Amino acid sequence: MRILRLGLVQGLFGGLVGWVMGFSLVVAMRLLLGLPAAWKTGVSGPAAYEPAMVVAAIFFAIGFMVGVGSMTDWLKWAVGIKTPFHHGARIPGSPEWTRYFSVDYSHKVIGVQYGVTGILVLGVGGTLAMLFRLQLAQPEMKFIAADVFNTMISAHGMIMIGSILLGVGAMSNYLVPLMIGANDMAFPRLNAFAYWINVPGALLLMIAMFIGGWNTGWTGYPPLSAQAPVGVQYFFLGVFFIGLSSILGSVNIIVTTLTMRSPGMSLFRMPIFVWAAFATAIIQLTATQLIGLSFLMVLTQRILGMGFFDPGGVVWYEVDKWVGGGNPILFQHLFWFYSHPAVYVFILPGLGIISELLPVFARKPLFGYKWVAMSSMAIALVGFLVWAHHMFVSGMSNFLRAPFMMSTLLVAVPTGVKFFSWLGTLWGGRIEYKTPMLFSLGAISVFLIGGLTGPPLGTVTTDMNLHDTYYVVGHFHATMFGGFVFPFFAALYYWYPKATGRMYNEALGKLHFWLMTPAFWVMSLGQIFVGMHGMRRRIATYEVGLDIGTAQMMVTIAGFVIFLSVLVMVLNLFVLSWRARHAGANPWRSRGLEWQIPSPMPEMSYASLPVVVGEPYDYGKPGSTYVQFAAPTLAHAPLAGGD
Amino acid sequence: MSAIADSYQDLTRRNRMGMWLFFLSEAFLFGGLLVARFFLWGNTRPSMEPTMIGPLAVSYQIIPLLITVVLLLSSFSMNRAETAIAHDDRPTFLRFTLLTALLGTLFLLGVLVFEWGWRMEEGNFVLGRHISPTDGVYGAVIYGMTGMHALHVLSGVIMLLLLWNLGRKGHFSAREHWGVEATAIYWHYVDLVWVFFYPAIYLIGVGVHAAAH
Amino acid sequence: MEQGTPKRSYTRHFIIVSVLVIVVAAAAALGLQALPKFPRASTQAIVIDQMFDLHLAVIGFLFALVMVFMLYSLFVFRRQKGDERDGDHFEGHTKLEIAWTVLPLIIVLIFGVLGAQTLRQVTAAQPDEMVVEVTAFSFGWQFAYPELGVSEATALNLPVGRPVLFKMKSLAQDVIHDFYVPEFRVKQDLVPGVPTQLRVTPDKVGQYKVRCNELCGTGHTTMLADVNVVNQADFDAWVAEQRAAVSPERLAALGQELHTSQGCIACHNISGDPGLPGPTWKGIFGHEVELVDGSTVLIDEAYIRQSILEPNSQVVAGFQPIMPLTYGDVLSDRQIQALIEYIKTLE
Amino acid sequence: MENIALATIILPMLLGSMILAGLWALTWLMPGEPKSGKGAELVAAPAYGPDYVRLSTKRHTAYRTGLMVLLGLAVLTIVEFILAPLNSAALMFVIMILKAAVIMSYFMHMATVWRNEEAH
Repeated sequence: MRILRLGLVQGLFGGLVGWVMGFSLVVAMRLLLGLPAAWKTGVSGPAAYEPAMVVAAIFFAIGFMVGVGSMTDWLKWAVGIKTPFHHGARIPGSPEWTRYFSVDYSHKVIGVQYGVTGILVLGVGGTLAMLFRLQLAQPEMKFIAADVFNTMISAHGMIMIGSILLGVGAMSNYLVPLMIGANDMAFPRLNAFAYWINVPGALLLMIAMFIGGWNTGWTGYPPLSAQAPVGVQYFFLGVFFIGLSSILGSVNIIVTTLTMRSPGMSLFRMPIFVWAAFATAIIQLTATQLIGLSFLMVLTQRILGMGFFDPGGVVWYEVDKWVGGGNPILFQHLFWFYSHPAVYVFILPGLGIISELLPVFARKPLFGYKWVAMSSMAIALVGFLVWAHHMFVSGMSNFLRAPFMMSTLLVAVPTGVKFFSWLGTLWGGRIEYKTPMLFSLGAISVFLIGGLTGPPLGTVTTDMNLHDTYYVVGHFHATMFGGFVFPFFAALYYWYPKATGRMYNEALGKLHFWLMTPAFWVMSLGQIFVGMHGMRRRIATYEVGLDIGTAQMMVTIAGFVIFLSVLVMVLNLFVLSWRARHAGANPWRSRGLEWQIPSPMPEMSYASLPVVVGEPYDYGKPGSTYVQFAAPTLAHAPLAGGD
Repeated sequence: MSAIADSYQDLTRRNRMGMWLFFLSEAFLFGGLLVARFFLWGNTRPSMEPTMIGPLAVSYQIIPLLITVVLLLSSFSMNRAETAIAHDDRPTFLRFTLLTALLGTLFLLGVLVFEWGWRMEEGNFVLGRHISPTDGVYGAVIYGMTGMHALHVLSGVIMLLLLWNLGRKGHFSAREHWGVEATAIYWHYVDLVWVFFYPAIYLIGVGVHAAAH
Repeated sequence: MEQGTPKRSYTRHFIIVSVLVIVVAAAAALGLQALPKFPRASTQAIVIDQMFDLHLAVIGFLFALVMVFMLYSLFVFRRQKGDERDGDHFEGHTKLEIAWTVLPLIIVLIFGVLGAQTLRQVTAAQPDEMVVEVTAFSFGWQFAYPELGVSEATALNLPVGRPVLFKMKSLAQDVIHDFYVPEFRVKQDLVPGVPTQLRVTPDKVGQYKVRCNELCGTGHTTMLADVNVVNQADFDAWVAEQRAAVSPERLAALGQELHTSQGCIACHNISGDPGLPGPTWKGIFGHEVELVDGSTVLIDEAYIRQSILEPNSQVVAGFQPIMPLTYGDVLSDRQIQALIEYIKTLE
Repeated sequence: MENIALATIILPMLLGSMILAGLWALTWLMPGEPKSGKGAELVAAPAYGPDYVRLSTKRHTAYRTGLMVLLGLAVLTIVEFILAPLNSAALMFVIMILKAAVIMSYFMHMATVWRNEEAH
């Protein structure tokens, strides 16, 4: 019974056991204290057992993590049993594929796990979008009830964010150690834990839809989320666990980047993607705590009655006034302190991928390497100072509006540096149009739409009109597609031959591109257009009188074309390519470290020590090399030189 | 193929960096709670009306002060334990580790029993001697802050007990005691958080009175 | 590594691209300005649309700049079949980098200043403002005109050309809503516990809709209210009609809501149980009570009004004079009347 | 009024005596210091962690540092408590940051994070 020995199966079993334990624990305690088993009277189903449901969900995650085996080593350490670190399959003799369904410490396996999970979750979120786009295709359609619609858009939002975080994790976990010449991450066990905690997180997000759903949008603003169905608790906890993954993963990325670079690889000789991943990790490490905290506060308000955001809870008396009522705006501050920088978490790795790929296919050095690297850091840092632009009309203090408008507009400057540097990289090159390059270029065009529609939202006066309309939806989807989806697909196509040793089908790749890019333009511009014509965000239907039916129909059709094109990619990469031709070690003639070793890569990527002797993107300079390999050795890789 | 043969020094350097990054991350969590406190309370705090401890009516201020002292002392004894193992003095290390865990438990009891006021009344557990979590933002923030901190103390105590057990079995030496160092800096970090929380909850601001209800 | 080629001359390319950028930018800017506009109906909308047009002009230019450069490079610098050479080797240009950092910075600063200026214009107090109190609840709107004695209007009627100050609130137990009339181009959240305000000067007669713009639950989509911008004569007629329509029942309902939203409930219950800092409201109307000074008084409309406006003048025996003195400023006449009507109903 | 009197006079005294008692107890628990000049031999092992950071620190010096830090923190806590009625959040923050700095630099050995321990 090989299947029963898979970590995933054992984890699900452990999760189930944990869930039942958590649920019975609360119910048993209530009964012991002489309270009725149900927490709330007058409601039936899960809502009546909300505290038990919450504790059960936490136990579910713990049970899953124990069951899957990602805590085994730590538990052994705690009682003094040494666990030697080893690469390769966990259970000797089991086939290669089982590694991907169990805890595995190799960063390459974990990267693939992240990526595949990300694509699966992307599929779920995309399917939801397709369903409610049908409802929005024509005015006054009624085939999805308002409550279900609200749950679907909320789920679409957060599930997509989860999928993007998984995709970001895939890219940084897979690529960073390879690009800096390390054999693995600094903390491989933590790395595995950070991946696996996503699974219960994503499962909770999906379960939430079926235990009453939640109608708050992905932002979960109280007081609405404090009154929403019990599904909102599973949404909070799901996000909480995915956030935990972000934090732990980013610790790993930062330490790996700082301590495990090859000899000779100074900070300014790192591939540009590593800079992007590093900047991303800084945001993830710090800001993520705040969304966890804000959701935890609503969670406790719901089950413990702690009135952080409940303005009705006035119970204290001071000199001549009543005080003690909660403030819903506090939540928005805490929430956006993460959720705005989070947007840069989503796009920075993608922009890094674009900067990484353009030089390879234009056969030219990256224009202004240091400026591009620093612009990533600048975006990350400025990103911490702009959160309140989501709150221009929220009723927050008036004097905060102008400073936050200023800081928001400042983001345009480093972003502009990136665009201009990409143009400089293309200028005078010998550009080759392979699928990854097409996706990079598509990303630039799409991200341009997203970027240029940003300043009107950052300016308070125009935002007073555009805030929470479909204009925002268009802007946001353009930045997400340009900043993440297109570059992620580019990265998939680009590193696919490296990871599998086989070449994908170029024609199907190009078909994917030519379906997706024009469709996306239509979708994005259509959303922006309807937003400027009275289409509010998050509404289940709209009146005939607004006269936007045609545009909406085009948006829906374009959405379906995008969905179809992604299916083409799945077909290409995951079905057809198993029989594809071998790719060779370096099909793109890249200078990157990872392209100098065989494909697919051996378990230990750098058995012989790479020594960096030149610049990473010196294409077109005769006689320049980036990396040389020392004699094969198993001695430990020394720490970074320089810096 | 064998593992990456990194030395204990390399690993410790990474571990240490990772630990501090984790602290940085947690700082944002606790910072967020402080922000919530100042956002919701402004320059007020719940006043500490006198309470009966045994036959004495004492200002309620004394309980947080006492548990603060306990935590401070535990930090000191943690430092002792760490210094001891760094000099290969295992008996002292074990004694002070246990003492630290004891003081940590005392702190937790201080929070649970005196500060939160868990007690039995007619066979039921009752919460909240001077303030309960449902008392508007004052109750919410106090329980939120002390609760989040107590959770970290609890995990610290568990780590200390594990550490003591390992030390008893002969683990750790002057050369290799990252486990001790990690627990120690974690424990001090928890103390550090309390350095900010204690004045924020109990000292800063004008006292506000609970309304009779 | 592959042999680099001798560097090409780019002067000709730059000239062609510059011309193309100018042409395309002009076309893009014109095209964007020519997009069909949503109708507008307030003076604030004019300012906001001007600001947006300015944004569109810059967007058009930048779009042209990036896309023309990119597409031109893609076409002109494409790799010929069989050409294995690398591109020209240049790593960067510091002066250029500084230029395209500093220039956008200046533009951004200008936009920041313009944004702040227009914000001041849009939010500035106007002379002769009419106050309209907006109350949002799940899932509907209610409007009151305290200066005109009109309350509980379900549609928003506004005289054209008259500046309006909306004082907005959502009920304490409710959720966040958002007041948005697309034709007015401005919006503002209504937050429980946090009063907000918004200024609009409607300048075009017509029928519009208030649309809730913050997800508020099941009824969010249909949380609409009519907006009628009418001329002064029609407005006066509407006011007269509304005034006639105020009934005690509607006032009592408002009073019930005020009981919670104004915090009365903290001290005055409606169940009749003792124990709160203030007297209960249940069954007191029309009865006599003893005051702290030993005299008795009949609880009638005048007494209740007096107790709200000057709480400490006639305190009922057994209670402390702790009621806040601020309710005279907080409550309108109509709201006080509403509380009286509500107390009357509590038998 | 009684509360204020209690807060400003009795409690600091109580706190002070508690800390002193605690210190005394800890000193009693402490192992004996090397009486003669033999202390130097005890230092042969690396004094702190694997990275020789405090190789030169003698054990009793390290103990004394810990004690001084405790005393300093205790004094700052008392100051905090006594000055609380001034109702100055800024002052409180200064003291908090001071205490935090002391803890981070002495108890948590923050400097070790940046130390490059390749020399061994």
